Amino acid sequence: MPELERDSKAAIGAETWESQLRRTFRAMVVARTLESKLSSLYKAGKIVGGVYIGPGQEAISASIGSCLSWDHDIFSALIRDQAGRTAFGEPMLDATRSYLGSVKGPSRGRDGNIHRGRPHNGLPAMISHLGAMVSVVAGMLLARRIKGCLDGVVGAASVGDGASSTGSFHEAMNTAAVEKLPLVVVLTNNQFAYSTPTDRQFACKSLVDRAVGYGVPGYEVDGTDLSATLRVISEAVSNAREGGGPQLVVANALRLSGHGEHDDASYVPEELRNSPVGRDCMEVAEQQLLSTGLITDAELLEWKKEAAEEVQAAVAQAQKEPAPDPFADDWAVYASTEIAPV
Amino acid sequence: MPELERDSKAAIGAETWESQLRRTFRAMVVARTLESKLSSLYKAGKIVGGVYIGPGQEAISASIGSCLSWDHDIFSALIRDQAGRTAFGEPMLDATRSYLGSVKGPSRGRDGNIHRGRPHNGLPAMISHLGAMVSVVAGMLLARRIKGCLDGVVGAASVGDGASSTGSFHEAMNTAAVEKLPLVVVLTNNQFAYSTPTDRQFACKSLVDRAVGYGVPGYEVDGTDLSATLRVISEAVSNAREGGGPQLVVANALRLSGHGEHDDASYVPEELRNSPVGRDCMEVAEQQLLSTGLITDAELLEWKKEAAEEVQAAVAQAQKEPAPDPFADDWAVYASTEIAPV
Amino acid sequence: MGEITYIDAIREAQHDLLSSDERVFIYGQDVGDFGGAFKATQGLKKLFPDRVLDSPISEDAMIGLAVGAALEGMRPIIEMQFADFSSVGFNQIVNQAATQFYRTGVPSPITVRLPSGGTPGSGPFHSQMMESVYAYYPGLVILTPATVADAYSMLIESVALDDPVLYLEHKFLYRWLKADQLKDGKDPLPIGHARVVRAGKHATVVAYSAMVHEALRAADLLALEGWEIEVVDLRSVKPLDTDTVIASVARTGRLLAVGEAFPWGGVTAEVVSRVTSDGFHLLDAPPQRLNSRDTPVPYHPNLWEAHRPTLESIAAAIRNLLQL
Amino acid sequence: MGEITYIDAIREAQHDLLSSDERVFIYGQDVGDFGGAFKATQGLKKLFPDRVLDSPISEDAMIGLAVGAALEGMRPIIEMQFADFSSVGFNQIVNQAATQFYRTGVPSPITVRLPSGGTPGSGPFHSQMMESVYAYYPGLVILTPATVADAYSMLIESVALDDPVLYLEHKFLYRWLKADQLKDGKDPLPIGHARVVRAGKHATVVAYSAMVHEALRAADLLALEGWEIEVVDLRSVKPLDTDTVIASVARTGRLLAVGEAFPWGGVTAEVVSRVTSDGFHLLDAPPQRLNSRDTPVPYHPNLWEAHRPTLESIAAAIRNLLQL
Ligand SMILES: Cc1ncc(C[n+]2csc(CCOP(=O)(O)OP(=O)(O)O)c2C)c(N)n1
Ligand SMILES: Cc1ncc(C[n+]2csc(CCOP(=O)(O)OP(=O)(O)O)c2C)c(N)n1
Ligand SMILES: [Mg+2]
Ligand SMILES: [Mg+2]
Repeated sequence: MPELERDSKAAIGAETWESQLRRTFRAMVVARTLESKLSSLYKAGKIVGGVYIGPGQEAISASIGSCLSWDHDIFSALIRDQAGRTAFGEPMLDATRSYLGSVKGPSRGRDGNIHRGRPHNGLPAMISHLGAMVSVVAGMLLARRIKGCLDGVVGAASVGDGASSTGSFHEAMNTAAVEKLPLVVVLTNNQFAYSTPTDRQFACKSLVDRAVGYGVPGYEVDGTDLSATLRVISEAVSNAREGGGPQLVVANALRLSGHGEHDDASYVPEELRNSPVGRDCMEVAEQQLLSTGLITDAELLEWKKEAAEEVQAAVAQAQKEPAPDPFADDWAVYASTEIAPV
Repeated sequence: MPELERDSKAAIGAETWESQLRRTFRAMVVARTLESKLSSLYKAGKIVGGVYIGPGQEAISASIGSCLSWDHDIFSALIRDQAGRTAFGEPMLDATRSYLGSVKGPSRGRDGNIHRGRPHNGLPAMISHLGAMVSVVAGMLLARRIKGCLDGVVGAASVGDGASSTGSFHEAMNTAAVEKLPLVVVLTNNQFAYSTPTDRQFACKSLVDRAVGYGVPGYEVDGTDLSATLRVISEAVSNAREGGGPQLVVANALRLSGHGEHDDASYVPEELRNSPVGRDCMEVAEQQLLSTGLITDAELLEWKKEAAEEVQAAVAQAQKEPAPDPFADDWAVYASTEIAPV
Repeated sequence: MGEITYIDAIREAQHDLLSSDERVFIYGQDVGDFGGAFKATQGLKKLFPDRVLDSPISEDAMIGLAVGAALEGMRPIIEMQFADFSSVGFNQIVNQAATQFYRTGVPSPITVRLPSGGTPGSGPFHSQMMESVYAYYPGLVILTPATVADAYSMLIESVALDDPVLYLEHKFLYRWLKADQLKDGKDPLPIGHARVVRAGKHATVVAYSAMVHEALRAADLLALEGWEIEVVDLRSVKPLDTDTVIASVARTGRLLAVGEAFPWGGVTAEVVSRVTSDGFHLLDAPPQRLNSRDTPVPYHPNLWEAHRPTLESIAAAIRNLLQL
Repeated sequence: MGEITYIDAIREAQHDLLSSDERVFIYGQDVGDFGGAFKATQGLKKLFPDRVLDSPISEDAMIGLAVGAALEGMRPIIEMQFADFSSVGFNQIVNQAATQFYRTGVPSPITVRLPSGGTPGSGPFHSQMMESVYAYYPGLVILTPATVADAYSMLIESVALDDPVLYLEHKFLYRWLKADQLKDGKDPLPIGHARVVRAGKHATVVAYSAMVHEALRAADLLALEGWEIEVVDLRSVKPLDTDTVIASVARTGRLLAVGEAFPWGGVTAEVVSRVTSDGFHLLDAPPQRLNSRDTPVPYHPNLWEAHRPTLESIAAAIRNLLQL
């Protein structure tokens, strides 16, 4: 029976490790439930545009979110971060409204799906260009330093193996290192960037080998193992919080979906699916929590039921809300009212 | 008395190490002579635009050039690579014509100073945007692979500590590593990017720590020491030539001039100038060659005299040539004759 | 309408280029076994394994690499996954590729394929038209095929040209636009020539890319009202065929320039300026422009339909023009 | 002419901004103790050590960082060492900064200083005008001060605006343009207002940035020939003050739009299109444009002088316009 790793650093304030682990797992359950629903809605033709989900990566994503506090820390969620968003505190309605085109969504229908955010609560809204959000998080942190309120704050940025090839990622990592900002970059190597396997993306043994080149601590972890992942990400976040500067965590997993729900991912080799990296982190986590008694079968069933209900309600709510109306929209592109139309 | 390091790998074909060392040093002498002259011309107001010279870095630059063959290998020379250009085989008139605005220069007055090149001989012409040339060299190598004539070819690209912060540098390094191209990147850490010291440029111990993150061999060398530098660069070039893929050489030195000749570099701390990294590679090299008997005092004097004469002639030639004439210039921006003016 | 789509034409052109010219290779994200995000390179990796290469997500390096290969005599085709991501390779396109021949006398014949324009639900970063930012820079050729036959022939011509070409393929046309044949029987027009796609006498609508089809529909609608609208497909945004446009305005006396681009500057401003500078006396009414709105391209289809010019808004603009 | 230069005004504005507003900080290459490549930040690091920061050579990260800081309520000023290098930060400017407010409702008030335009011997990569590529994108404000007083007041206003601003300062004016005072006594014009800098009645020349001064000289020359030329300084390229331009054309009946930019598209096309769309009946002659040539900016002064509009070529264009 596996022993759960315990690490006092992992706890935020007074929270116990067990409590954080449960909280993290619960976000995973919610995210998996929500994303399965989004996928069904997509396949039923109820969603315009793409649907991008993160099965297989929830342990990594939720661990980031659960180490951060809403309205205090910063989290740049990327393509596959429903679990992290949930754990961080994003209201589920933000997701369903964005996907289903409700005008009440955080971008009022101007942008959709994963491109949502609430910058004022510490959740910047991603642009599609990969790598581009890392420097934005660095800038948010730098601002707090200048304002004198950086103490105890961490900014996390999620990126993928593919994003690590962008110049934007590189410039941001290096800049954050020079400024010694409390930035935690969690790089999920899910073995593919769309269809591109890692051997066409990079030539180093592991992307964690990039850390030394930026002069920052590097961590590598089996991202299918919730307990190990949460421990490592907690440690990196604590180190950043305590003044250790930027941290690079590389977490390995397999994307258990297509790139988007339009993609059947038939290019993923069978042996990879059957290898350890292809394990489903949900199953691993369930086993970990059940076998250590951190959760009971009944409680798990209850969580799943509650998640299903919450998802159902959030979908129903978004679906009954009006779509944006081009005649009612102000089409304002400038924040400054003194700028006349051009 | 210092022992010169000998390394059979360093020799191109049948050339002895001694011969290559002499050849490299001679290029240094020529470059130093030419650049002092260019500096004087600038200060006398004879050159329009900036003058960028490389004193203190000739050992590094010349070593690159002397390991490569004109019309066979590829060399992307950058800001401070007069010595490398000379060693590689660029005619001196290309330099004087570019600086002095002769219409007979390689870009006919359309571009000047260090932005010159001869792509068809393996010397692409740099654009100013730092980092941007590395992928161009990678592309030249990839082309040769596709054409089936890559065997025994090396492409070298020169960059500075400042350029290492560009996304362009990162993308090119990573791409070349994925393609396993015979690319040798020589990164001269001359302690400054314009006025910016290295601690505002990067946070790793040495930029050679970047190599492992690209999965390529890394080398670090004291760039003020000609014999050591030539040995290391030769080794890297040989390894690339023999199929070892990209190589990253970090050579340390101090820029012994301003950023350009308009800049007095008063921001360079005195203690850095007096530290080992502030040694003048010319003096070190002279001592190395004299003390090992590879060159005599008389011969050195002769070389310097010849260099002075060659420079004098190249300057005089360029000065008597006509400047570009806007009425004679065809102002053609398209290579395709089928494109009518737009 | 037949069975050959616009995207088929793009795939076929690349197939034919790879077959007939050893200098051609394709480089881009997921263009290999996967066949590209839009399947424009499907099956090509199998046929030409050494000349269809997957790239890392590195648009800057992709263009730099293409220029390097072009300097060595190759004819690279770079696929951007979406035109919008070429913003990351912008510097290498406008400063490295575009200036190369002028500075060195050595051509850099690269073709950059830009899957462009809006489709429902694509949002601010998967919908952009970038022709005008590239056309601004000296040394670039900007092509905007609007038909299946042009998609084919203009891609062939892009690669044949000794200059860097940005080939804007419109995603909305990929599977919607069909033809019986890949080549329409006629000799393809030379690079830089516009085509009068519908003759008329009351007004000229100049359009390009997907907007040609909206303009044609608007002309159909106006025909029911008794107006004969001439529609000119620019085909090439740079060089821009002022002669064909002015000849059309000479026939109609009225001009509406339509583009899917943002409204500041761009193709419609260039067209209107050229016509008024060189053909002022031909105009019976002030020339008009219709572009998208001055906001990012919105995600929601309701907003998107109101953001770009459509059959209805073009028809309204023509009616307005006819009354000026 | 007095002793306060255009670059002094830029430095002073930054000094005053840092003094009066704790949200302001400056980030850029060599802006710290060195005072910037053009000395626009000289002495500021000493006074505000925590708010004047040297950056690595990472234009993409510089802009991304500025946007992040702006989201947190700061007012960053980013110095590009040369406008030309902003091409590397292009994506973050046009996609991250420009779209932020539209997408999220949260402003991203960053000011990006772009040392722009040609000077002798600067060549293709240290001379560019980039106003039109940025003006194309929704959400950006593009300012082009041509006087010492505007250099000061418009930089103050840039930082006050809640939107991302590209502030194009012309390098040719840095030390050549002088004034007695930093402020010219009058209240600065609001953002987006053009100024009639010389009244006339025979033709209107619309210019911006350094070209305002060439246009004024050309007007002086034409005055000797008996022509009264009105010169309008746009000041702001986006928003663009169509009203002031059209009012001027209403007085003169003739329009020449002059820019130092490359000739395809850009400000002159936008100006001509707006005037012909909205003020067609006011025109007594076809409106004309004068831009740089369609090649990269050449290095050699002989070529450079023939590449951009000058006193002589503007005068010739006006003479031509007066005869149309
Ligand atoms: C600069 C840029 N180029 C291309 C794309 C298109 N694109 C979107 S997602 C993706 C793959 C991303 O792979 P990775 O970073 O590994 O994240 P994952 O999808 O595996 O979570 C690509 C190529 C993009 N968004 N941005
Ligand atoms: C992308 C980019 N940003 C800024 C500049 C301006 N610039 C020219 S040289 C230079 C410093 C270069 O430093 P480094 O790479 O260390 O080379 P060194 O001058 O020391 O040889 C800078 C900032 C540039 N050329 N390109
Ligand atoms: Mg991935
Ligand atoms: Mg340096």
